[in-house]
Amino acid sequence: MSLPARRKFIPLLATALALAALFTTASLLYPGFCSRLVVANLFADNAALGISAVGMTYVIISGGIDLSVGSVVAATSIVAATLIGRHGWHPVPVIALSLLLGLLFGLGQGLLIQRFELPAFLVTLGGMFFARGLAFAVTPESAGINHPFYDWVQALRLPLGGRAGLPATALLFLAVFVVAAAASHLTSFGRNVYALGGGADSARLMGLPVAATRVAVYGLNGFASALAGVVATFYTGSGNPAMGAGLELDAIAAVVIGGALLTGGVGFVEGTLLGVLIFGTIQSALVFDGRLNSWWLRIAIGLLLLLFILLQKWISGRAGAARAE
Amino acid sequence: MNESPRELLRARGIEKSFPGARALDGVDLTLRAGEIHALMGENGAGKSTLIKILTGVYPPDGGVIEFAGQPISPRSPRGAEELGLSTVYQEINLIPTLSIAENIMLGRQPKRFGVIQWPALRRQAARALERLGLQLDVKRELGSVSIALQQMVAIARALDLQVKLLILDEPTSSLDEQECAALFAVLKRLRGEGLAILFVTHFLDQVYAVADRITVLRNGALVGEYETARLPRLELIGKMLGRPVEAVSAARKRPDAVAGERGTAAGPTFLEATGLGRRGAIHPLDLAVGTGEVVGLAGLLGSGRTETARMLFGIDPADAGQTRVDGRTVRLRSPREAIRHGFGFCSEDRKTEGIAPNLSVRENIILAAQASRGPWRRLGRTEQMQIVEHYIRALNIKTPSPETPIRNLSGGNQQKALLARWLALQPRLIILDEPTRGIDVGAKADVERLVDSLRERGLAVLFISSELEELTRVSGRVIVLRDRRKVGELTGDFDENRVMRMIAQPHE
Amino acid sequence: MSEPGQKPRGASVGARLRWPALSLAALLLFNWFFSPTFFHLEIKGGYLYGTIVDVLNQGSKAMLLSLGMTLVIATGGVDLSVGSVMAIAGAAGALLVTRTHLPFGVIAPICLGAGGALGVANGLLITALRMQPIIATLILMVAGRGLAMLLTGGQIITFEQPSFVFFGNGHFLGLPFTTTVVALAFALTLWLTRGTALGLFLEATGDNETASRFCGAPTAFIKTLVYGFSGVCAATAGLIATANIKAADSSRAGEMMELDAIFAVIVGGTALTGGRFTLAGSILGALLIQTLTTTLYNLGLPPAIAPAPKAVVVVAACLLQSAKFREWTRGLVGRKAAA
Amino acid sequence: MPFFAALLAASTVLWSGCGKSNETPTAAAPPAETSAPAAAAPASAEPKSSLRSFTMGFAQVGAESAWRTAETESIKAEAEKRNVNLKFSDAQGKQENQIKAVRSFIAQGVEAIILAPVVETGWEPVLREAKQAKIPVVLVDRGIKVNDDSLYATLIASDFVAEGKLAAEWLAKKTDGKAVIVELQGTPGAAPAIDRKKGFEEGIKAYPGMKIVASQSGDFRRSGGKEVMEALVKVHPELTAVYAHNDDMALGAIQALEEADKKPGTDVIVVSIDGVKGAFEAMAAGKLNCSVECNPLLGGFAFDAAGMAIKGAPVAKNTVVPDRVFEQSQAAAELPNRKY
Repeated sequence: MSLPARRKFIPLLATALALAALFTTASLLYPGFCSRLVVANLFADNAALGISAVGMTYVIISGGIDLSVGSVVAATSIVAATLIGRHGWHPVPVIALSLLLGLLFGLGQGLLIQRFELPAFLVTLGGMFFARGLAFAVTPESAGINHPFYDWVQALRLPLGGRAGLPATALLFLAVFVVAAAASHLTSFGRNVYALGGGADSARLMGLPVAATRVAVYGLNGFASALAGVVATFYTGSGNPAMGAGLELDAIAAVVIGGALLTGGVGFVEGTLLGVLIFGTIQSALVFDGRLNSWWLRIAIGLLLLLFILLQKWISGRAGAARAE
Repeated sequence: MNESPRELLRARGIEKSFPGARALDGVDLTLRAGEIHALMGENGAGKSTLIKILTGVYPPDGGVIEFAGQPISPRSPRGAEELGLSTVYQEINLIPTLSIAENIMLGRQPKRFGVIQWPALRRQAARALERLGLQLDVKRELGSVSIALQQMVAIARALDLQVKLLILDEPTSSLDEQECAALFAVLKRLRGEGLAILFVTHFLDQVYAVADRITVLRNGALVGEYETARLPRLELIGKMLGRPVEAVSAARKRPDAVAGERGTAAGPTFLEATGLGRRGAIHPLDLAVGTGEVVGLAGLLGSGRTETARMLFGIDPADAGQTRVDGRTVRLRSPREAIRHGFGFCSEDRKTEGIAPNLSVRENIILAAQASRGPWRRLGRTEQMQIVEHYIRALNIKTPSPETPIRNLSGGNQQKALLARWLALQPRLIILDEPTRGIDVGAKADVERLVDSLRERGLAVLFISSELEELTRVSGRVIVLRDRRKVGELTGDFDENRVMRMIAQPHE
Repeated sequence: MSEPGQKPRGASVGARLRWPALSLAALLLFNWFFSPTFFHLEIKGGYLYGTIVDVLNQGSKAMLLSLGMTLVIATGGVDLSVGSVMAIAGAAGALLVTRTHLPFGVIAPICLGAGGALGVANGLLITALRMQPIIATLILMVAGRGLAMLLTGGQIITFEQPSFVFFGNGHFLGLPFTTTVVALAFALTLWLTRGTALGLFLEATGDNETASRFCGAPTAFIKTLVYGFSGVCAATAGLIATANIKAADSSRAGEMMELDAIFAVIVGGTALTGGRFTLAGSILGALLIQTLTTTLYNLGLPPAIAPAPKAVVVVAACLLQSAKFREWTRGLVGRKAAA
Repeated sequence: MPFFAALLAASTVLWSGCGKSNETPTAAAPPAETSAPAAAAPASAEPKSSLRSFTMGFAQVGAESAWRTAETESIKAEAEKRNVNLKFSDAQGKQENQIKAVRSFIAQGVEAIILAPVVETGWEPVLREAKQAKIPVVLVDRGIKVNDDSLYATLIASDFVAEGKLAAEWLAKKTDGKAVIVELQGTPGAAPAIDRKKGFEEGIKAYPGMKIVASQSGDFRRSGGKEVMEALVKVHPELTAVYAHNDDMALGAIQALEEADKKPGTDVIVVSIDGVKGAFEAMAAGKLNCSVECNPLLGGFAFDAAGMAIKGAPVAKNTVVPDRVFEQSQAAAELPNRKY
């Protein structure tokens, strides 16, 4: 295949290679890093981030952005925790309710963006502050969840041999990933999202449901954030209004490292998975090393971002050349 | 051409007005199955409005459209497509980041249980392209193929539906000869299949190469419908420009005195370009403008006039030939450099390249002058007001106050303000691209008077206009362009008629 | 962002200042009734003393940031990195003052220079590499915080150097010195934008970049410049934040400040789509946000919930700028404005 | 898609490569053996010569206060001394990060984990995993809420409630039970914040003359303490005492009080908790009246307990670190031997 034909896969390959390289290096440096347990942990520990990153992928492919993710996670977690812990509701209805709220919140943002042509950046910035404030208004303290249902779910494990096993949350993350990836390739909604990001006006003239798609994308991301919040409550067995601060940035970083263009139209849910894994690998490598400090993570992520964006600039440059030939 | 032509589409008395402008005034259009029909007209003729009405982008204010015998009123491009009319717009409306196959099939992918069947999709796309005689890797990303191919993909998308009428809005504006030839081959093939093709273009040769019949519009009104074979080029041009040939030939010649004066008054050459050209924009041409001379660039829309201007001003720098200013060879790679050499360029596209809409008239006028002084040597408030008030008076710009946001002004006054912007720069050469487009008669007169006075003050002026009468009246010398080529130059004693003949003469 | 924004219609400076001024007035009125001590002013130890003064003092950081952010947004961009730059400048300042014992008069310019350099780097990413402002500055936002922590080794670095401390805690003309800093910065910015032609080029670039380029306006230079300026403002704010508590806390300094700054600018009536800008409006916006926080302190509400009302205010501000929204309904505009 | 190929390739390589090595940490054998490879590892800072070398993980909250850094230093130093290969992780105040850290400690097969929990709730799942992996967890400086306290080996911490009480009683003594108090709370929801508030309130119950007129969170930060105090001193100019949940906030508050033209230490009695060096300096300068020490030097206790737990020897469930009350009078004398 010629470069132009496949150029949009290059960032993806680069990401995959980067991940492989990172993991191999870490495995050589740190004994026991290259173990099923660590690999399993990558999924277990980053389930919440992963789910919101998957949602964010759709938003970014559609040419938008959503900064409210982290706060929605926090709000969901604390609402769920208080309803279950303090008011003694059963988790199942509570979870259903939180997901619904997340969906509505996202749809609301989408409507403001679509209907009044407000910049997504600003609307979701507002959403971010609003949800965070809300979370603290519910209760400033973290609230524990002690419920047989939670214990049962937390006990679920898909054994991978050794002590390694995938908890329910990790499986949920993988399920979300598979569904989202499939949908992005195999449903007209998925393709319309790409078209929307690739050129909203053209999409409109092609007779595609631009407005509905845009609103739906934000709605879905709200839902994904809420789901991530629920996952977080299972991960920690509690809710915390301070949870997920800066999660949106990690998610965006993961998406971009995964080969998506913030200008929209280009990106892969699969790439996002790789981005999340890279994120997790660096994080646990730092812990394995045990001497480096956590801020190296931020610096590394920043550099990776720069690297991948430059890579994409270079590729689109090549594309221009290819056209000129 | 097939015998016993049956009418596919009859549009009668189509009317459309926009706030402040009457775009279409009772226009008729008749299209037959199995014909290629050219829709011609200069700017503001109403071509695009008519197309947008046919394809349901706008609802018409009046008139009826019959399609295949049924009265129709498409409410959206989608609706029109379902009826069997589909359009390929000039600026290709596809998604460059998606694959060719997907661009063809988007919105109607073959599905099973809501799941897109990619192999089937690619097969269908490939088939659609084969219909145009194209073999492409449909997995390729659209953005990575040439504009011409993108055009073909757009056509393929349009054809993939059960289309009876294909509308092509300036499909060739960005194609070179071979690409055009390929396109025309496709169009003829489709005509053979009994499709009706409505074809908007500015290239005469192309019209005479493929079109069976021609409908000419001018200023939103129907001029007429003609068999191409029976309509000489000269007449066509006359109809497009609204200057019936006989009238033209009878047209009063400019007093020779004036002509003579203009012939001689030209001082030393200020700008001299030799073999200057840019790939894909304008073929290499020679061009010279003297101080105190007005040189007209004549030609139909899309003949390369604006391209020439942009090239000279360094917006799309030349990639061939050389430019001499005052006899010294210079390279103009950016507007800044051009301005430094004393150029000014009043763009034809007032909205996107001219005004800063939310800034005041004052700011818009002094912008260029200030830019040439750099950020630190700010024009004092009083200096600014002197300049601004001087030009408001000199060009009688009608504005409530110099501080009014320029977007609140009428087109004509915006245009004058932009002229003022460049004059405030004290340029030595000013390029005026369609300075009288879309402005009222009074303003037009003002502009013409201004150009004359500039010439008298020893400026070099390059004047671009589609209105040949105006052009010939203003210029002492006219360079004629056709299909992105310089086809000739007229000096001394000339009139619109000769210009039109020159435009009209077929490719040698 | 790819979503279309709206330029404010008929936006004379007065009209732009109306909403922020009204909202601020409303908030002050609220305080008039519900926290009587709010307007209490007196002279203590030779300088003015009262809640209002605190608002000015604590608002100084947001005000400084909003000055730079206004210019950035006027070009149609945005600078997410200011918070991290604050942290970096603060950390650098504290390090220099504790390690080298150079006079503050030397240290300050170094820190501001560093901030400016980082800003220019942003600008180059945007102009030379044509990156979207939001992503270009996001990189520095993420990496910069790490850089700051790297400098301080994650520690809180305390110092007592008088002149540095004065920068954040001193008083001048009976007011906190920070107020003077803001005043000077405001004056400087005002001069840069209105005293030179930079402001004209800036607004022209933001309003119609193509036209400006055709006029020979140095659009790329301008864009790079404003990010550099934003960096300097951020560095100044960082030094104040650090001096204020006599300690560099690189993990928390300037956290979320970028958002406050953007809020201030938008609320102040400068459209995110660029073009016309108003520095006074941004200052008002910053004061509005600070007053909000202080009000919550006074009411004994946890400051953690402050974001919620902020969000309402800013979304309202955006809606007021949205032509679509005006078309939709005018009645609602009135109600929202009260929010 | 080529990407799938790449991922597949990567993962298969990884899997096959991992087959063998993943037994190293998973072997639930006596520590001695598991630690050997760890010690031999290139990354390990340990000299190979050391006969008995533990690998232990320390999941720290962050570096938000001087007290915190002192605690970190103490534990790192102790590790040096005992020649333990310490894996340090700083969660930047996020529980998510801390849980991740603990889980990857488990994955590394460390012998013991020291955890300074950022919040009280939400630890069951991860601690259960530690328990399954037979890795003892030593909690330092604050407790957690768990139903099953076998999830951790021991808690080594000061009694925050007691600290609050001590502060209250000292203040009562100092002001003979009459005080208008402004309270600066720690981070909302943090255990010390909750308990120190609780303890203090219990402490002043006995004295009707002492009442808290305002209680606001300063987030355990200097800047927080300063900003909040600036606001509250104006709302309650009548205040006679300040009770801060930690020294950093107190130091910030002192600045605010001085700007308010009050004399902290004389007009306004300032009591705080932790006893960091800065606090002693302030006391020596007469601006802070009293600091209830909350000893961060837990290294010794922590490693003793960890050592016992690893050997399987019984460990006291709750080791309370003795806290002392320091007044201005002692400050000058004590200052030189403050390590933090």
